[in-house]
Amino acid sequence: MMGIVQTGLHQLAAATLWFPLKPTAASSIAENVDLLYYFLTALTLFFTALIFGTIFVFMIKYRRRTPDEIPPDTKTHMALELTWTIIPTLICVVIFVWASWLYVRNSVPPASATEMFVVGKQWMWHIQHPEGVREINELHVPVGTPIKLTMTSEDVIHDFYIPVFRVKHDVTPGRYSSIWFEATEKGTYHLFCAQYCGTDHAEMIGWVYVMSPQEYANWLAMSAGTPSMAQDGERLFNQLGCASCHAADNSGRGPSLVGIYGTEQRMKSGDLKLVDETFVRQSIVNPNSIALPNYAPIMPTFQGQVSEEQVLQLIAYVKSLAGEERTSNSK
Amino acid sequence: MSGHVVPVKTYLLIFFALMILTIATTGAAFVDMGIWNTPVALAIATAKMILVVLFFMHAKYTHGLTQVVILCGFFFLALLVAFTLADELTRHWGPQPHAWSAILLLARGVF
Amino acid sequence: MADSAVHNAHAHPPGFAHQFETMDQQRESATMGMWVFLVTEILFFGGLFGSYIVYRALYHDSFEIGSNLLNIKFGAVNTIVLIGSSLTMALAIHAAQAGKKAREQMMWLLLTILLGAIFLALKFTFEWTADYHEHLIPGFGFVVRPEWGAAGPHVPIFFCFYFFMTGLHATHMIVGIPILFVMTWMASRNKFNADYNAPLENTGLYWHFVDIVWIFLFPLLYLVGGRWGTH
Amino acid sequence: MSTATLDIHAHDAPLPSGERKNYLNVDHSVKSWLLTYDHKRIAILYLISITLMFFVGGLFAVLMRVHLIEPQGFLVAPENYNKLFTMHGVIMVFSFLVPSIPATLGNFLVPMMIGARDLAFPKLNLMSWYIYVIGAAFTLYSVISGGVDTGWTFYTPYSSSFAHTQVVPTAIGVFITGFSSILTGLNFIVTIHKMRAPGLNWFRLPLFIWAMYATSVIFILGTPVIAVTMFLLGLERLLHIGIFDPAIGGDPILFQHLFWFYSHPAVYIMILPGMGVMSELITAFSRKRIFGYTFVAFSSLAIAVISFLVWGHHMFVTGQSVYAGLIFSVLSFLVAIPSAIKVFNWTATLYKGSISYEAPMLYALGFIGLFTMGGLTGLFLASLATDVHLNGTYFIVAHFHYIMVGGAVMAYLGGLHFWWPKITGRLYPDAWARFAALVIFVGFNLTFFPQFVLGYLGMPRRYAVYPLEFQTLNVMSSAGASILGIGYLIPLIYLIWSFKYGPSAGPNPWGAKGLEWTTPSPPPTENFPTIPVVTEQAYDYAQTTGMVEHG
Repeated sequence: MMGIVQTGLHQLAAATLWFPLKPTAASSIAENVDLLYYFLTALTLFFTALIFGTIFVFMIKYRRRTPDEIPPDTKTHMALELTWTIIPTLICVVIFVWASWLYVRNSVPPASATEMFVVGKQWMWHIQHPEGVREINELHVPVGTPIKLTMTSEDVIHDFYIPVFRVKHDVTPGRYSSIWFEATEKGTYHLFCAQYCGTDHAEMIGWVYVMSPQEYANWLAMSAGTPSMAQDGERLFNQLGCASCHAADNSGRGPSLVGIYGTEQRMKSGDLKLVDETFVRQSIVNPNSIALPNYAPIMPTFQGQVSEEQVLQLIAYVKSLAGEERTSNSK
Repeated sequence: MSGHVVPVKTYLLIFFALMILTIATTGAAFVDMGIWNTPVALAIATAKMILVVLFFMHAKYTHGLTQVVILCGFFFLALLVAFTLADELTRHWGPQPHAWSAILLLARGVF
Repeated sequence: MADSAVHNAHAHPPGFAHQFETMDQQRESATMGMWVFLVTEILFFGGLFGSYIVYRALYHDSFEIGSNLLNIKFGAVNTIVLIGSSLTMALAIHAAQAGKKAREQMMWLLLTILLGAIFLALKFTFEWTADYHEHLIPGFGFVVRPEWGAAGPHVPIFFCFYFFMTGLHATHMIVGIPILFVMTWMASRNKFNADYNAPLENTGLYWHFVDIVWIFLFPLLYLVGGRWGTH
Repeated sequence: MSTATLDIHAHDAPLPSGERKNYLNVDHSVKSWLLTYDHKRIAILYLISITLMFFVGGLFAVLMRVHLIEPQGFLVAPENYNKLFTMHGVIMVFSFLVPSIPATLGNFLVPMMIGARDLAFPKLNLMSWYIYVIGAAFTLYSVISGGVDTGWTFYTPYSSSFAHTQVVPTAIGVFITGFSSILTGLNFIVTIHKMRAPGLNWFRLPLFIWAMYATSVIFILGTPVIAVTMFLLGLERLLHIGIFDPAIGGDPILFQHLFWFYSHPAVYIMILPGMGVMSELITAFSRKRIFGYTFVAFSSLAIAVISFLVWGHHMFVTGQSVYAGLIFSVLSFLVAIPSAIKVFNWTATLYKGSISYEAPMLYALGFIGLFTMGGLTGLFLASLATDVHLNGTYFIVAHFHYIMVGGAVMAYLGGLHFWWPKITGRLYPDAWARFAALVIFVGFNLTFFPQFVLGYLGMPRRYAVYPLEFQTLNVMSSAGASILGIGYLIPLIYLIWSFKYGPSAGPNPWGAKGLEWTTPSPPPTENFPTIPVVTEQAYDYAQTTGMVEHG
């Protein structure tokens, strides 16, 4: 591991002789974002040159020749005013449509994306793979596979930023946010916290290792025997005593959790609520806020007893219960 | 010179109107009108405000500029609230929202 | 100003400031200045109203529980008291504008002060004290009651807004009362008449504004809880 | 031009020394300064205090740039670096940029340009300065007592629950300073509405007045919201009641909404007055009427209104709703258009003019170029797709410094040089002034252009240490900052010198139009012996009859 870091550092040191003008584009969306960026750069250069150039020409051509020179009056030219109102408006519309289309397209992860989990806390990143492997300030991903990161924070607002993938999103306490990417270039890349989060904000950085699928499989195999996230979650589920109420056969004091993930559940108030990550998290840290029609509000809160990572493991377990249910239903 | 002098009778009338509206809004709080409770309460409050602004504060008798200033204040307050809610209430939407569910959500959320 | 004697072209009525050309200009400027100030006040309270609306949208049930815990009687009585003080304020200005004697202006002003003081006394000595004993003040031993159920954890947010908003409103009244005393003193010195009453008029605008804030606070805090279930 | 007559009245009798009486020499006592209601003297008081704050904030910037020469950090521990950028931001934004042009040049010029003896509320004006001083004192107190490290944006829950620094005094400082802005804005709005000289209708007003009016509108409507936000932040921090703390159900993003509802329009508070100064400088030094007066005038108001609708573009990656993001994005593009209109009109004003290159004009031309760049790079950040990559990086830092330093500070210096002879009655050495303008332009670009590249490469802002590959660009930026720092010191020296030793300026050294140039320099306390009557449009250089000859 240290070897890779050192090689990376050497490469970087070599690069500092001068400086690059563009970051590596290493994800499926990077080139598209860059294209818009170049368009905007060209636009900026064009108008800056236009304004500077015009001013320069006027400065020389119309310099004051005698101290008491009074130039003739120029009348306001309506057509000209309208031209330079309408043309920028049209340009802005084009950029807006382009940028928004790209943004909406880039922000929807493909259904097939592999889900990984990120917890930010002052001042490190905890990452867990679905297979259960955990990393700190490092993220190993296979090339060519869409990856969706589900992220939350233990404390303040952080921001998960991988420049070469052109992805970034705030990581906010109390809620889940997500980004997705599909790496296209193998290599070692920076991972930054981009939202100021306190003393060691600048140290909240790490490396993303993009590997070939084979290398990634090997890397996962190095930690073979690690329980998967769902297994971690199951262990916690038993340890914390959840299983005594949420029995799989619905015999406990609480509802069975088998098959509920991804469904809509009716609340006491009559509303339907989607059982998603936020819902499960909410029912663990603040069970009182979820009132079900046929169950007494007797569940204690687990806030402070489970870390955000453990909550994510429990979510993975609840998700896996839904998966089993679906497969058994289809049989 | 010193502007319009409003007769005392007008002030008393407005005061009684305000009293009646206060009693009405307090009473309305004990009647279940479904989602209409908050709109009714706010409508009565707005009516009271308009009476105070127009007569007690003499906005009815000042010239247009002052009225523009007042409306400006409320307009920008509306902007602050509307745009903040535009985020807060649509934040949990998926990528394809249904326009109608959005309006329902807004109505249920606010009232 | 040292040089105000410069514009000795016009005779100086009392209260006339050197930077103006006419008394009308001065009067209009003063009124407009006050209105512009009130616009900033609208936005000042507006930030709180906006946040209130957001949290009410998020925690609808908690806000209903919180609202029902407030004493509607005090709220209603205070509304009447405050609107009454607006009336007396308007009558004080009327007395000046109609050229009535200083004694009448002072009487209405003192009545306004009295009603304002009653409002504050009710608010602080009865309502807030009761809230304290019932452990309803966030940051000072707030207790979430089990009977609130699912909505319980967010009831403190309602009370935060209750105390912020009524506290800020009360602060405005506490600022207003000394100003009213100054006006009373000025009235006693025969400062105000049909031609010159801008300070009085502006004080009135401020006082009515404070009244309007309460006109909205009363329903938003006391009335939106759905009281029918509690009786 | 006005038909103001400058006949000397009896009260203008010269002082015993033989000098003409003016607002500066009428009374030299400290008390006469601290208790003055004269808008011109209050402008000087503001000028001194904001210059002080500028150099305090600038010192922090210098320390930051020195620190960033080395990737591991050269100077201070990370927690102190965090305090440096926070204090730099807080002081520069709230104590310098917001009051800079309005409270100094605006205070001095608004009554003079509209032919009034003073602002409508001189006592409020003095009060606003005292409030400013108290606010600045709180801010400086928080520096001395250990500093604050939340960033000038005070994002919750870091600022409310996690930071261990002087958040509350700083928040109080911002809260109080806000009220001084409100009073200034209120005063300007009423003055511009009610105290214009006879004949001076809205479309004869100098564009600086339009800009001041638009700025005042933002002061009035935006500042109360930042005040109440700071109030909530302070209470949250002291009592831990959970308005912004997600652990208790609060919403940290709501803080950002409230914060940016003011702080985005505040950016226009800083640049609109600069735009107003530009219109004055360009016309005076090309002796032309402004091209497209109504377009330039209304674009100021358009900016003021639209600026309240775009704050969400600071929050594209915070987890704000995608739909709100789309709305804010399209509105952000909308605000670019009035700015573009202004730039095109200024450029067109030069066409067939009679252009001379005294120092203020060099600042003005520098402004147009830098503002164009700053404005266009804003499009990168209004575009959702590119903002995702650039948000929170040095690209943002570069963009807003192009607007704030390249724009607002250049305009402020240009305006200060332009009206300095009016304010002090003295001329400064123009060669030095041109040299300083050049040094500042070069230093500025060298400092901030590399930061665009750094941002695109992905270097996040607010980093006390950074990866090695960013060093070259950081060193360039630091080198530029040292030039820029020197550039700012030069005017400080020769302006102070000229105040004492500069040659007498005369009422109108530039041959400029505008009521302020019809009075002697420095003006008498009451500005105009008789209130002028205005019969002509602004900047009417071509009509020779409008030229007022001064003896």
